[in-house]
Amino acid sequence: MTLSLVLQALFAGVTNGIVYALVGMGLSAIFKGSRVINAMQGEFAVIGAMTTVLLLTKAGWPYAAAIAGGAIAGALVGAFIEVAFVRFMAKKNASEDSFLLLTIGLALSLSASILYFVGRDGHLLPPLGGEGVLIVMDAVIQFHALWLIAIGIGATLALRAFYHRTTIGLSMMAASIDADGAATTGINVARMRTFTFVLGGLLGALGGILVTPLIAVDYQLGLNLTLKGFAAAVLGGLTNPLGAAVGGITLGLVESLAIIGISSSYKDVVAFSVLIVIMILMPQGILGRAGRRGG
Amino acid sequence: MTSLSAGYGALTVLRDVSLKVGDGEAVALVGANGAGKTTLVRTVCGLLRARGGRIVKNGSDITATPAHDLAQHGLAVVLENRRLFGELSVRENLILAETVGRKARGADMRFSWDEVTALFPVVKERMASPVELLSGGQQQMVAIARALLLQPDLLIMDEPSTGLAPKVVKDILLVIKALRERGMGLLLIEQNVGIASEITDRAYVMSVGSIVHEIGPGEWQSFLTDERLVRAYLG
Amino acid sequence: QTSGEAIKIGAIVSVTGAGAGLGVPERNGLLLAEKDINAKGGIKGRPIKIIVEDDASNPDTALSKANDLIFGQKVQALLGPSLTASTVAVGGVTHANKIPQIAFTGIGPAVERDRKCVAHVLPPQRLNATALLEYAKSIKATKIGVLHDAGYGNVVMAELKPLADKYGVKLVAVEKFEIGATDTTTQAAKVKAAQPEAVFIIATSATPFRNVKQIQITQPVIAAIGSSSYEYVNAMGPAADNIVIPEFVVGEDPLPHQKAFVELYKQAYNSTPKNYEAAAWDAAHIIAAALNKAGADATGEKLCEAMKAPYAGVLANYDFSADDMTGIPITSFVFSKLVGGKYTRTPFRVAQ
Amino acid sequence: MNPRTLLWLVPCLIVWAVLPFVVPRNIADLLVFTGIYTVAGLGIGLLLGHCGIVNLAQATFYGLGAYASAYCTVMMGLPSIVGFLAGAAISMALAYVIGRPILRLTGYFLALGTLALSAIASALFFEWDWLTGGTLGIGGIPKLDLFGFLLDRPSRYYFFVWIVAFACMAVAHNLIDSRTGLMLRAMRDSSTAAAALSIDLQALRTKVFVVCALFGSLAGSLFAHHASFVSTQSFTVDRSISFLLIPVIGGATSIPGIVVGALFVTFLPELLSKLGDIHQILFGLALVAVVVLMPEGLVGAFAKLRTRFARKGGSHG
Amino acid sequence: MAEPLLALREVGHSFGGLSVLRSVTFDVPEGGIIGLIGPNGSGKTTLFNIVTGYIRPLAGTITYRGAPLVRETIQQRGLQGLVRTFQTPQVFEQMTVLENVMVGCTKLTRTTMLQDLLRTPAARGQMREIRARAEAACERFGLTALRELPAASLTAGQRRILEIARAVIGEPRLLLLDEPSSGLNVQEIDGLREWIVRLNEEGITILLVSHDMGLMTVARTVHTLYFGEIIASGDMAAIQRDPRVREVYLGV
Ligand SMILES: Nc1ncnc2c1ncn2[C@@H]1O[C@H](COP(=O)(O)OP(=O)(O)OP(=O)(O)O)[C@@H](O)[C@H]1O
Ligand SMILES: Nc1ncnc2c1ncn2[C@@H]1O[C@H](COP(=O)(O)OP(=O)(O)OP(=O)(O)O)[C@@H](O)[C@H]1O
Ligand SMILES: [Mg+2]
Ligand SMILES: [Mg+2]
Repeated sequence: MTLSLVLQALFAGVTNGIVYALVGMGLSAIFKGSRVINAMQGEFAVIGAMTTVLLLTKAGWPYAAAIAGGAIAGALVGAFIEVAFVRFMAKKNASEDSFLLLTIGLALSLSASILYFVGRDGHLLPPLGGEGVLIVMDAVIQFHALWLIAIGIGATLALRAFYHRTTIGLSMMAASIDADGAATTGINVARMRTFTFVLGGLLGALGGILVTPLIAVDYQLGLNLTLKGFAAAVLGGLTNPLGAAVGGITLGLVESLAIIGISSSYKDVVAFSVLIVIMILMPQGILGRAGRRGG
Repeated sequence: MTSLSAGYGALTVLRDVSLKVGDGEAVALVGANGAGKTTLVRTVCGLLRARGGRIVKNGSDITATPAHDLAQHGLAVVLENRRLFGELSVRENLILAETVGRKARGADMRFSWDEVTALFPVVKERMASPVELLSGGQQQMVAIARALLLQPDLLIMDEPSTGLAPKVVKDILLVIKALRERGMGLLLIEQNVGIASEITDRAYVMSVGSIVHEIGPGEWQSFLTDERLVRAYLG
Repeated sequence: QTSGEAIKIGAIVSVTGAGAGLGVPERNGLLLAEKDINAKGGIKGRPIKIIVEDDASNPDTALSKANDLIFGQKVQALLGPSLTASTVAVGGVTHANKIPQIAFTGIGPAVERDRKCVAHVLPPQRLNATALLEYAKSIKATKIGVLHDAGYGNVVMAELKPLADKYGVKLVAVEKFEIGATDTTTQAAKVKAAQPEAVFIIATSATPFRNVKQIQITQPVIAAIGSSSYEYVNAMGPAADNIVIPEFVVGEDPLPHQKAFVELYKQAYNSTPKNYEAAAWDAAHIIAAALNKAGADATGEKLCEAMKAPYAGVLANYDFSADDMTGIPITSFVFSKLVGGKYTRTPFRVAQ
Repeated sequence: MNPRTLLWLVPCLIVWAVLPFVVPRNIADLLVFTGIYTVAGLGIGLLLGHCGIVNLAQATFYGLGAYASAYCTVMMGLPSIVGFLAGAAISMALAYVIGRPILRLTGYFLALGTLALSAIASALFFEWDWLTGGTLGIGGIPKLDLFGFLLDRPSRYYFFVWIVAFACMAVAHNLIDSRTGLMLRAMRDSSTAAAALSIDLQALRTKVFVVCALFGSLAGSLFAHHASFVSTQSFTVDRSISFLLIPVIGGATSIPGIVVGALFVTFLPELLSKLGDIHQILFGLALVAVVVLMPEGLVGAFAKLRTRFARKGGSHG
Repeated sequence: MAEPLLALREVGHSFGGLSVLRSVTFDVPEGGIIGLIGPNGSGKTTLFNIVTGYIRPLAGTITYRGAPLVRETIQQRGLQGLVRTFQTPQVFEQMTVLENVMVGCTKLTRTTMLQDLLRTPAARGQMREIRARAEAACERFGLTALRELPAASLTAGQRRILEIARAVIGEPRLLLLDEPSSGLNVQEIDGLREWIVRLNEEGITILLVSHDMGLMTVARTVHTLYFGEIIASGDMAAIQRDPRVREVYLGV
């Protein structure tokens, strides 16, 4: 095992980790603001990326405008899902399981719709910062991956500030923690939930757009991203976007180090075993906090 | 509020309840367990839809006003079980209320941040810790502080003395008295008639979903000493 | 110009799910063939009807669909399915009930050898592995790195390993990744670190191709037939250059016996066909030929016997008279190379 | 048994008994799958509805059962019953060993734990192809032979599968209705209070997890003998997710709900596939429709409708 | 003097720098009613959590029936007769009131999982016994009318009573009541006091936390916690006269 191989594994691990983190952050944002585990978070990424691809190639929009279009598409879909389904179900006091089923159903139909209407081709977007690569001791990392890492870190910090520094962020959390308490404190609970889904959709779509220069998007990408994002979010503590970032990078690194350290055949076995061990050692997630025990 | 009725599912809990709290007046609502007091509070503050009747505040009909708009009408409530945002810090809990209060009243704040936090020194000490880590009584104080920061002219409290040490109850009574002097109205739901009688002028007695007795101004003493009445309505 | 009751042929393909990349082109090929056969007078004047069902890439569903087609719709023969596992599953029913079947897969595990009436119109993995090695031999690469996925790749790999010795090839690095992996850079880096003379990629996705280029592996890349469709090439982006694929149909530059099919396909679908379209087309024609020989009402063993003959198809020169009914010779392979995202046919062919 | 129960039970039994003979073979085939999925779904339903545990690892136990049956019969030539028993034993042992540590987690952490388990198992099924046949699978699994009566077609196997399913339902029902069931539900509603009442949460969860694994493995063995073929595709994470749908769709706390859920996931795709390539979109939308319109599951919605009718009837009469 | 049922010696605890309990030492004699009062946040609930095993104390020892409690889990302590209620009532919301009470006495019987799965006569018999006991308890605590309601629809006061009924049915030796009176009205508190006395007469030792001085008079000895330290002990009358208690707690 050479040093450059280790370095390459680290690069790959961090890059993938940021991808998982971006999806995980969206998932944790939605969970934070609505207590819904969004099984279609990966689909937001696909929607964002696909819209950008189509706007860029079919409609001929400039890249920046297409990116904005993709992000808005994600946000709109998020808003639509809240207004059309979640709100209605929340009124009926639907259980957590049924929200999970809702998002699974939406994920299935969205991915099938993309297969049906857009086709099964994989698509790529041009990388930010050009096709260039950075070579460190024979290990290669694309400029775009560096951008991705920077943006990922920026987004994590921004999200954290948003939740704890802005009233609207606080209100979004409050509304999900105790709806009655929030309503009597003058917070419009339903609107906060819509904002939450808009935010989740936006984050998901941006994440999707950002990874598409590295990973070709196609109709099946969503589920894969959702699973990894879910692992990242839960590993980090679920209600903490910063945790999702840490969780994502941990997962990415464990995966790529398992490949060079053990064997690529057992990559998933090793990565998921490590995941289980981490959770058993830290049952609240890496950055999670234990609540008050007892009475 | 006139001939209000409400309930859960197939169950009708409130039947034709009418009561009135005057401007700056303090009124108590007492009654046995399960009489429907909490249900009444939830209906008034918009968490439960009224099935009949009207709720009017300062001349405007707020029967159908959603809960989150009631702060604009100067109504604040301390719910049973406090309903705080457990994972948020004490400060964040309070900031949320203050923002809404500021929006409702503009510069003309009745209760400033400093004033309210000074009322509960313990709360001030634990500003940064998540509310769920506080003890039951400490949380109750945060809940009251949060309601005050909404700048209400009518405060509804559902069993605020629950879990509070006698000294704190006394302190709160003092606070409420002070607030009343500044013109705030109060609807107090309280099991402990002793406490209720101390700070309210009038009271309604509720039993199985209806008002069964009214205690007029100055009648508290006679009510409390009348063993028969107390037993009939509260026992 | 056909008349009479239609001859019903069932088909199971994966139109949705993970195998959609195979099933959709196969369905196109089947429907085109149906039109073609009927336009040419059907089977002794009677039209054929191909009933196409989607198994959603799931062997359990394939099994239910087979039951439906065979017992519900009473088809005379079955075409498909698209995936090996489904083929094995469906084979259980067709074998037990003596229904002739032509699978769009290569022959798989040992049980299939007992199934005397299941023909295969795509090469078995052993043949795919041989084709890869033949090309490696032609460029004199003896140290080979392999990057393969856990599904398709695993199966080819199982055949490749024993063959490598015979070809005097050393597999210096064999790296695996899971189906649908979004990143295989680390595996690619391990292959690179082993300093191979050529790299085999056996996968059904574009990801490894992109990753190999990203970490700047400059050695020749040879891909197995599984990644030879246009959608992967699109998803490879700029990485789709200089990759060599042993396959059968290069639509841009077809062999003489393939021209007619390619033209017809282009007219019908406004796109260029590749291997799976051709395989399905061949399958439909093979069954038509057998019916023509054995009689339009022939079923079961009789029809099966009629299938056991050589057949010169678009994809390959099949010979089904062999016992296991996979009759593709290695000489039918052509080797294409991606140049600027387009397939070009290389002059190399394997000599007999 | 009171006469009113008999009144609807007898017709139900008659319908059940003649059904496989009157429907076409492919429907009988789907009915067999419904039975198999009911068995697998029962386990998840117990965990979800009565312990509040999301189990995303059922495909693992399903796979273990299936592979045990396949390996014992095809590779070792042993009688089928050995496969059933071996699958059950291995699954329960694994559930116990893995369950002890994993079940210390709660909520979504546990869901992720089981998901990880499923991912690990599915990777190992791929990897250990000497045992599982890998992607190509193991074919040629013999049909069950019951004292000389060969269950070689769906209409025969149907009875066997459903008798097993009914037995499992009875067992699950017993469990729910027992002291253990009481403790399970207490634990689901408030683990803090349950602990104070001396309920050993960890042990209880592990036990139910083991029962769930047993059901999963039984279903897997049944599946292997029905399809005659097993391969990794049938035991992936996707399958775990689709198993989870069964109790959620039907209503996790009710046993008939599991059957309804199983019917839903076996028959609906079949019906929808007649509508062409959009069938997967429609299936997703059908799931959405079910939860949006009936958040308490199909059976819950039905019960609600019945009480509403009953009340209407009452006010008239 | 006989050995105390529960003895706390120098028990101390802190949460990340916040010291909550400091060398708390007192005894709970068998058959007694001991009261615990103190301002909000003085550590009463934390003490309950420590005794019942939810929290491991950072210092000090707890002896129960002569043996130290160290590693025993919450469940094991429960089986030894330590039963508590919660400051915020914890009822099993989706279960009926009767079922809630039934859960309280599951620990008195033993069935194996296999017996339950197969519904053996033994399992059925035990279920019947549990139900009968629970029905009797409902009767006794006046919950019979509410029996079939889901606990989620109970009022605050009803939950309180349900919680007590559920605790008592498990035959505790030491019953720890955390503010059982909050949410109850004067009459109900009187009823509660009668129950406490009666339960005590039946041999249950009681450790009571309450802010209701009226109820507190049932306690023979009352300890006052202030910032995690016991500042005064004695009977209620003495405590009410204690100047420090008056200042920091009673506020007169
Ligand atoms: N969510 C609910 N669903 C159904 N019934 C309910 C619900 N909440 C309360 N009830 C019923 O409504 C009636 C009145 O309850 P309410 O909470 O208003 O009483 P309360 O006077 O506040 O009692 P307490 O003094 O104990 O708090 C009770 O009989 C109770 O069982
Ligand atoms: N898990 C925890 N993390 C941090 N601080 C905690 C935790 N649990 C309790 N505390 C703190 O410990 C102190 C004692 O809490 P406790 O609940 O024991 O008080 P109490 O005496 O029961 O008060 P009350 O009468 O209000 O119920 C409080 O200041 C509380 O904030
Ligand atoms: Mg109340
Ligand atoms: Mg306390």
